[in-house]
Amino acid sequence: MGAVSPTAIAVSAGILGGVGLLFAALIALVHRKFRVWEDPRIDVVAALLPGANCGACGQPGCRAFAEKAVAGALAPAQCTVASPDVRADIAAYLGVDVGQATQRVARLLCAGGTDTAPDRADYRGLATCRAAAAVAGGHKGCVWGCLNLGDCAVACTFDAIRMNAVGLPVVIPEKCTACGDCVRACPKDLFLVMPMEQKLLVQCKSLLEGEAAERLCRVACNACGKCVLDAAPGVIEIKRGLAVIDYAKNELAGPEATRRCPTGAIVWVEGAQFAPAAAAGAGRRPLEEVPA
Amino acid sequence: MAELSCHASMMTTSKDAPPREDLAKGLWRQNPVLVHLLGLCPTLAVTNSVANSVVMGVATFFVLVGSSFLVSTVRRWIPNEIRIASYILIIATFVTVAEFGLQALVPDIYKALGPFVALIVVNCIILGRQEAFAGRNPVGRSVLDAVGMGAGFMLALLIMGSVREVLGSGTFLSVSLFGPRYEPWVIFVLPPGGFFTLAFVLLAVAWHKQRQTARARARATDEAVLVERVA
Amino acid sequence: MWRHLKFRHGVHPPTLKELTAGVPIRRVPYPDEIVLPLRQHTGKPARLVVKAGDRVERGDPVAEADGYVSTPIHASAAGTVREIGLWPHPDGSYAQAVRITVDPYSPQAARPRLVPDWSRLGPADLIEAIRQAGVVGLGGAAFPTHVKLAPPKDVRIDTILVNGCECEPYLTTDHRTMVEYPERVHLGLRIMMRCLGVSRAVVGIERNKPDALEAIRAAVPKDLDVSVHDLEVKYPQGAEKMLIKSLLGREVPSGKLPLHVGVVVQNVASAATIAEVFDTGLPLIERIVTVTGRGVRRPANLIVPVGMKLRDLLEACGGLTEDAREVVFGGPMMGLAQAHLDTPLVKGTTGVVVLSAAEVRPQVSYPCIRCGHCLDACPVFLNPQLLGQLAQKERWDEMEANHLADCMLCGCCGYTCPSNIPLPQLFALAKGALRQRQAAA
Amino acid sequence: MMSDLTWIFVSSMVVNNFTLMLFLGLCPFLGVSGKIDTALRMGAANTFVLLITAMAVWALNTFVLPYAPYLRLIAFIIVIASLVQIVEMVIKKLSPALFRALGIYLPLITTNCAILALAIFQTNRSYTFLQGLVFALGSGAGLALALVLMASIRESVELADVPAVAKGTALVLMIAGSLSLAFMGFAGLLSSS
Amino acid sequence: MTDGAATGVAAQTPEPLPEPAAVRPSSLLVTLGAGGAVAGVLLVIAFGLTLPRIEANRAHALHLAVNEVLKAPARYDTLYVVGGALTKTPPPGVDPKKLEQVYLGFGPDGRAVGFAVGAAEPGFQDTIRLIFGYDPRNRKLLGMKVLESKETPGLGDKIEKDRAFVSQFDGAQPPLAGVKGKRAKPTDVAMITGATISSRTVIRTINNALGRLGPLLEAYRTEN
Amino acid sequence: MSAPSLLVSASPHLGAGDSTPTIMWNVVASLLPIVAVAAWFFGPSALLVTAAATAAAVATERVLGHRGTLGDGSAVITGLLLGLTLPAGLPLWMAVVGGVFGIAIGKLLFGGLGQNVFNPALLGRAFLQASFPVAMTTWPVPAAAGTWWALRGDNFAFPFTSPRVVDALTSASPLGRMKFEQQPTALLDLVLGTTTGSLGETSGLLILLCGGYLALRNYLNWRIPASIFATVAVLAGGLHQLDPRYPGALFMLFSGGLMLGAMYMATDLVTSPVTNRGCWVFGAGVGLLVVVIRIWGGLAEGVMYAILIMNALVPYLNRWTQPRVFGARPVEPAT
Ligand SMILES: Cc1cc2nc3c(=O)[nH]c(=O)nc-3n(C[C@H](O)[C@H](O)[C@H](O)COP(=O)(O)O)c2cc1C
Ligand SMILES: Cc1cc2nc3c(=O)[nH]c(=O)nc-3n(C[C@H](O)[C@H](O)[C@H](O)COP(=O)(O)O)c2cc1C
Ligand SMILES: Cc1cc2nc3c(=O)[nH]c(=O)nc-3n(C[C@H](O)[C@H](O)[C@H](O)COP(=O)(O)O)c2cc1C
Ligand SMILES: Cc1cc2nc3c(=O)[nH]c(=O)nc-3n(C[C@H](O)[C@H](O)[C@H](O)CO)c2cc1C
Ligand code: SF4
Ligand code: SF4
Ligand code: SF4
Ligand code: SF4
Ligand code: FES
Repeated sequence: MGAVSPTAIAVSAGILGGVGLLFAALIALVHRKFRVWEDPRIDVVAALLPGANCGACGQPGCRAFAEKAVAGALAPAQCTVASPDVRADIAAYLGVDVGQATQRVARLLCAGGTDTAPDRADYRGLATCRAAAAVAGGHKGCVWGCLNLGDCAVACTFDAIRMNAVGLPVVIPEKCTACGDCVRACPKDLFLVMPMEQKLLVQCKSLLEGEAAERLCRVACNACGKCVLDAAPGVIEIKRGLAVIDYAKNELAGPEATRRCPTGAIVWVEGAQFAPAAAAGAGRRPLEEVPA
Repeated sequence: MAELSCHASMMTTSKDAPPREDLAKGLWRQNPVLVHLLGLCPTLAVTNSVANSVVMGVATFFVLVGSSFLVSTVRRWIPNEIRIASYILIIATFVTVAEFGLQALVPDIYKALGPFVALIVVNCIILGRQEAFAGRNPVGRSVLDAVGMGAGFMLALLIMGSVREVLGSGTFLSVSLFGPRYEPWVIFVLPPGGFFTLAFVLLAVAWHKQRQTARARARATDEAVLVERVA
Repeated sequence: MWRHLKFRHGVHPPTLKELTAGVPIRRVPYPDEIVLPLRQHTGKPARLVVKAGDRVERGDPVAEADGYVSTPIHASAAGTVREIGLWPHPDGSYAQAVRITVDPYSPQAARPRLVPDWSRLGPADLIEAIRQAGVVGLGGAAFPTHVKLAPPKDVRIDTILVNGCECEPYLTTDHRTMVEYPERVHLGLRIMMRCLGVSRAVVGIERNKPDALEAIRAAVPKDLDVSVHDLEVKYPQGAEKMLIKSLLGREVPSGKLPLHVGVVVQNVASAATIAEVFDTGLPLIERIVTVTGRGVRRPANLIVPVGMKLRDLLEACGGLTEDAREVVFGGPMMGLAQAHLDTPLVKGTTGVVVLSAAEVRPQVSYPCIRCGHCLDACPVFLNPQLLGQLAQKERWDEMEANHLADCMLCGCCGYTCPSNIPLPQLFALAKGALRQRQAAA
Repeated sequence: MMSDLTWIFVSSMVVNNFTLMLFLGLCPFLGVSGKIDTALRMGAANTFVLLITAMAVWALNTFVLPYAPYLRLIAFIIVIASLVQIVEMVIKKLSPALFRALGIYLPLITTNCAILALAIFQTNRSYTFLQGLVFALGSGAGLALALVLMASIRESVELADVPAVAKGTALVLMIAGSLSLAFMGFAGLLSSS
Repeated sequence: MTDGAATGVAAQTPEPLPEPAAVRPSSLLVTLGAGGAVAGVLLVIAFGLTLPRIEANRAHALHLAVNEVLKAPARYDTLYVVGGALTKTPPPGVDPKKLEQVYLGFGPDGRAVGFAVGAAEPGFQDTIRLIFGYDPRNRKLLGMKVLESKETPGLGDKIEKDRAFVSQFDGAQPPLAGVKGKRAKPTDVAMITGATISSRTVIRTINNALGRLGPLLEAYRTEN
Repeated sequence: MSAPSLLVSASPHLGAGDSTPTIMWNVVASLLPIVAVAAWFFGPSALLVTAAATAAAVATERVLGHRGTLGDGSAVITGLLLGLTLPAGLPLWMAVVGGVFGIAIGKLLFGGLGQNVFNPALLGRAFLQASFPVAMTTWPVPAAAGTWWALRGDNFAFPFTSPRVVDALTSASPLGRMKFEQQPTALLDLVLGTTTGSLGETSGLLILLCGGYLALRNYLNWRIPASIFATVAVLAGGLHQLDPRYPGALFMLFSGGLMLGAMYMATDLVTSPVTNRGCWVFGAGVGLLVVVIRIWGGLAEGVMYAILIMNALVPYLNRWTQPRVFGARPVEPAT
């Protein structure tokens, strides 16, 4: 054996050619039987999407969004998480309009920072709002209010929440994608995802009224009803110790309703809700020191 | 033919990227080993000396470039269904050629590489490049891409091989570096050392990336300060 | 002796009962105000039947049962309804409550018999009377007693267990009840046996209460099949499942109730209360409470009107000491810490323990070192170590798969953990999260 | 000479464990070792394919390759790939349950270097049919062992607070290195007199 | 809660993509078959081109090894072990490569100097393959060379690299015995500290091979 | 009555005695006598080597670990135990390498105390053994002739250089002598510790005592050493019966690192099972592997590898030996 004899060439070409034929036949068979076709554009769109699977678009995940987008059931702009460039890319790729989506943002229904709403007890234990809330309702005097421990900031996938110096979570509207993580995270149910144009806001959930409410928090809604009088009729109503805004009449709402509020519980918000203090950072407020 | 496990369909450059980018991306930014963790078996197995690493790198480079060239040349005639089977045929041919070549040229190193020359056939990087690039792009770009990826693979092998040989034997290409008093860290030429070395290299890469994102984040904080001023 | 059975695992915390074990029960003076939350029992809160300004006598209903698993609530002192509104609740929230200004200088005379005489009543009427008297379990969970006494038709109850373990450290409510009112315990037991049509009863008492054992043994009526057993001093001997295991050797299947193994468990104080209700004709408006701990000046066992505020009660015991740090409703192992001294005592409050700064669990935790002590402590054989790690990563589903549902939050694991990891707290959170998710689904 | 089947088995399973000592089959080792359950199935499927390979390779070595030695590599890869494909189809047809348990891993295994390496080792060492089978069984058991160990460790490490830089492959490689270090204890097993 | 995101379904719907038609099997067959044939041709050519070099390399390596363990003989013959005896000519119909081979070396004067015998046994990590020279007349070893081993660098690989160890086999008298420390007798081989197993494997391999082949070698000598 | 700010915390409101640092520092204390005896036998070299390993471990924990984790004492244990598994004559720089590797890779990379899979001290030692096999198997003879003060090897070798041969007496360890030369060592020497070996494997009796103290205080799970001892005794005894060339049970138990390994290293809470049944299996596995490696393996000693291999199995054992939940019936066949 050895040299390149014609027989060797023939043998080798024959074997490999034969194997090739066998293979091709096999594959042809398999393909005939189990062929599933899927629009390849779905993969492309899914790859372009941010992949956060956050659900802000109302779909169970990015791929589901891609399927609907390719089918034309959703407009690219409805992925609020994707940057405008990406939305434009998707639109261009599919040959459709970018479409429109109202910008929505998470709002906090409490303004009780550590400066305005005092604690009633020392809480020790797991330094999370959820844990504190489960132990005797937490340390906060107002049991409806923010516990200032920052579960929401930790939960936020988009780094859109910073805790400010008085322990209140500040939502940065530019980063908030309305995914609802904070809504699910807050044990006191203080977040509401709402359109940016709803600017009138009662930043309080305390059901107590009058002095009882104010004793627990300086910025509580004491249900005095002044805002009801100042606002356009029907926009605000007092229910169970709180001023409640009817957002169906949002176009009638204006900043004048906030003018006479004795505590500042009702506000007119443009942009972010509270002042962020970078110094406070994005983490939790430390409760337990690491053992020395 | 079965779909392949390799997740190599990432690592593509967009259609209008400059040719330089086709070539350069494989070297570092999309390094097949350090970033995409492909072809780890040879990366760990044959890198206990620089010479082995280099020879293995060259062999892989040869197969990669050769099959990319061929695949992108004939891609128009290959039906989609037998794409992978054909690629494997092409790759296996090149590998066998490489095997014969090494056996003829550097028999000692061929022996040291053991089965891993033959195993180039199943190296995910190669099939991955055919799937992701050569099967879809013209010859020129495919070859550039293959050269880049091959060089990236060689670079990774060289890094691994250098670390392991220098620490494990105190030599570089069998030239003693630190004199006879150096105590070699034998573990680095042993199997555990292979895992540890790659882990350290990946740690270094991850650390580098983390630093970069930290810097990016610092920039983002400025944004937040801006928001504060608005509020 | 009889079969020697016991439950495995559990812990041995110091019992600390000497502060009040020898102190006879006495009555506290009436406070100026009584606050009766409408949610005092397991089940649906009661429905209000009074309004602000109404006058109520002692024993008058202020709220009626709202549904089957619910009980009425009665005024525990004569006075005027001052307000109905939100008031701090022992669970830490604010809840609807009836505030009653107690008549000053009133003799607090009761209305004549509101509950009928028991001896002529059949089981169904007895159960209804117990329900109307607002009786709930006094062992802690405040489960409406009439529900327990009327098991579904398809289960057969063969034994009543009377739970006299009082395994929580510090508390001596049940202990003093057994020592001072053994006949009432037996009378209550007799009534419950009639309700259930059961002929056998077993009383289980931990061995560290010899006087109670003796008193209860001595008072066993001749005509009843009641046996009294001493049990190992170990926490949580008093937990239903453990008690049933210790006394009868039966294991309540996971996820099932005692009645599935033919048993009803009642606390001794619950038994005594049933007797008292029928004796005096007054519904459940007062209970015996141990006020104890190194943080209170004069520890005592007291008869307290339900709805008395913590502040008033502590004042009646000489007030807090300087180093008082934490006030707990119930025992220190499972009790609820109170953030407010305004919270009222409710029917299920077995005791008030005031811990001094030196006693409270240190509040630094270390990483879990996988010592396995928690596994050795858990009386239901869970793996708290794993559960704890899962909880910290919020992996609720895996916790569920690891039998979180069987955890009774007894606290043994947290007590024994050298790294001081708040395991029961984590588990309570996980249970909450799972419940929330289930509700959402 | 090396006819001792026990030694072949022990050597291929632990002493020269494919994954931990020879760096073969790292793709599944890194990719499918997240959960014990999948690791076990992957291990079983792998062993299965190794056994088939050993038989096929023995047949090739005996009947085909003596006449065309230059086709060794191509023959191996093509025969293995098509055999696996056929087995996959057969299983799918005959036992959908088995297919769900193991079948989905089969395509992954085709392009895994442990399989081809087995073929090459078996050829280089001129194993007999029986030796080949034992070798395949040992290597398969070794791969499964490594996979299951790695999977159970990863499941527990998933609950640990691993520093961010080390998360992912770096940590897995460190664990693999540690396992490999521990397996050095098996060195020389059964080979000393 | 408001649900703002639901505004605006895409103004246009993307063109649906048509499902591509199935391929004809014939094109598959042609492509793969032809490709296979071409690959086969290529391989044979490459094989043919490199084979001479590869065989030369192999022969050279063998030559070096035999030369080393037989102390540079003038020439050597290849003998085959067939049916319990050595023969110069393999029986017809048997692939000679499958037979066990030994090499008989001759000095410049044409007298046989000894046999070179290859053998292998499992060592510390993996099989150790070696070749040794043996002079049956004087019952002495002529030399030993390790051909292949994966022993620990720095420890076990001293069986290849440590001259002091390797040189002991020149003139050693089998059956060999491994000793710790200094060798005292010609049958002794001083083992390498820290690599006892590897050293012992070398010794055992030689002893076993001679136990098996020794009589054959001697018989061949006496016959010829 | 003025309301002080009350504490609210979750139940239980009481805690049982010993905290994690207490346990750790107790282990440290119980190791000190063993270090002292090592120093008695091996002179200043023993102290130097343990100190170097401990300092390296502690420094690594300090630099790379979270703030404040030094106080829990676990790094000190790792360092001390690593030191006790090294030969007295080892260059200090190698001991430092072991300490750094053990803590950095063996512990902190996994997230620090409590989260590691492999015993950090042993991982450090295994790293050293694989890196510097010769230095790691050069055993000085204890209490050899000469002054107590003499170093037992080139402890002060310059970093990254090989140790010079110092004229301290070295010899094979009892296990090596048994395995490779079939020479047994007197049992009394083994029990008292007057044999060669690493620092902490010399006096079985003392280790038994110190470990026993920890077991009594429930700082370690006694089931692990019990199971190891039983398995080794039964297997070794049985093999010895079959073939008297194999060493007997007592030799097996008291030679090499078995005592230290069984008492202090297999029992590391973090890297051993949490379930009691798991501990029995774990111990049996260690015992089995020790005997297999010592008798059929290529190495004279296998305790370190046995423990490391079983460490790798611990997550699986924990799963597998999960106790039956109270009230859970064994799965019944579906009806
Ligand atoms: C949803 C629910 C239903 C119950 N149903 C019954 C019942 O039908 N009969 C009964 O005897 N006990 C019933 N129980 C009471 C329990 O057996 C137990 O006595 C009660 O939860 C208080 O127990 P604890 O103090 O140990 O927590 C029920 C409990 C719950 C939570
Ligand atoms: C951990 C734990 C410990 C308990 N300890 C006692 C106890 O010591 N005494 C007691 O009467 N009930 C105790 N219970 C409550 C009993 O399980 C059970 O609910 C009670 O005895 C039922 O009686 P009741 O409905 O009359 O309260 C405990 C419950 C748990 C979960
Ligand atoms: C990492 C490591 C690698 C080793 N490599 C070898 C080796 O290649 N060959 C060998 O015979 N012994 C090797 N050994 C040591 C042996 O297992 C055994 O301890 C030694 O042969 C005993 O020799 P001694 O009695 O001279 O110390 C190694 C040990 C370790 C820890
Ligand atoms: C009984 C006991 C034994 C220990 N044994 C070791 C050991 O062998 N190796 C070690 O590094 N740490 C040991 N430690 C310390 C500690 O558990 C170890 O550093 C952890 O593995 C680090 O996460 C031990 C601790 C205790 C309480
Ligand atoms: S989750 Fe956020 S908003 Fe809710 S209580 Fe905690 S800090 Fe406040
Ligand atoms: S009173 Fe209102 S604003 Fe203040 S803390 Fe409570 S909920 Fe927040
Ligand atoms: S709290 Fe739950 S897990 Fe902990 S010991 Fe009690 S039952 Fe077990
Ligand atoms: S008792 Fe604490 S430290 Fe020990 S295993 Fe349980 S959780 Fe971990
Ligand atoms: S299995 Fe080895 S490279 Fe993929």
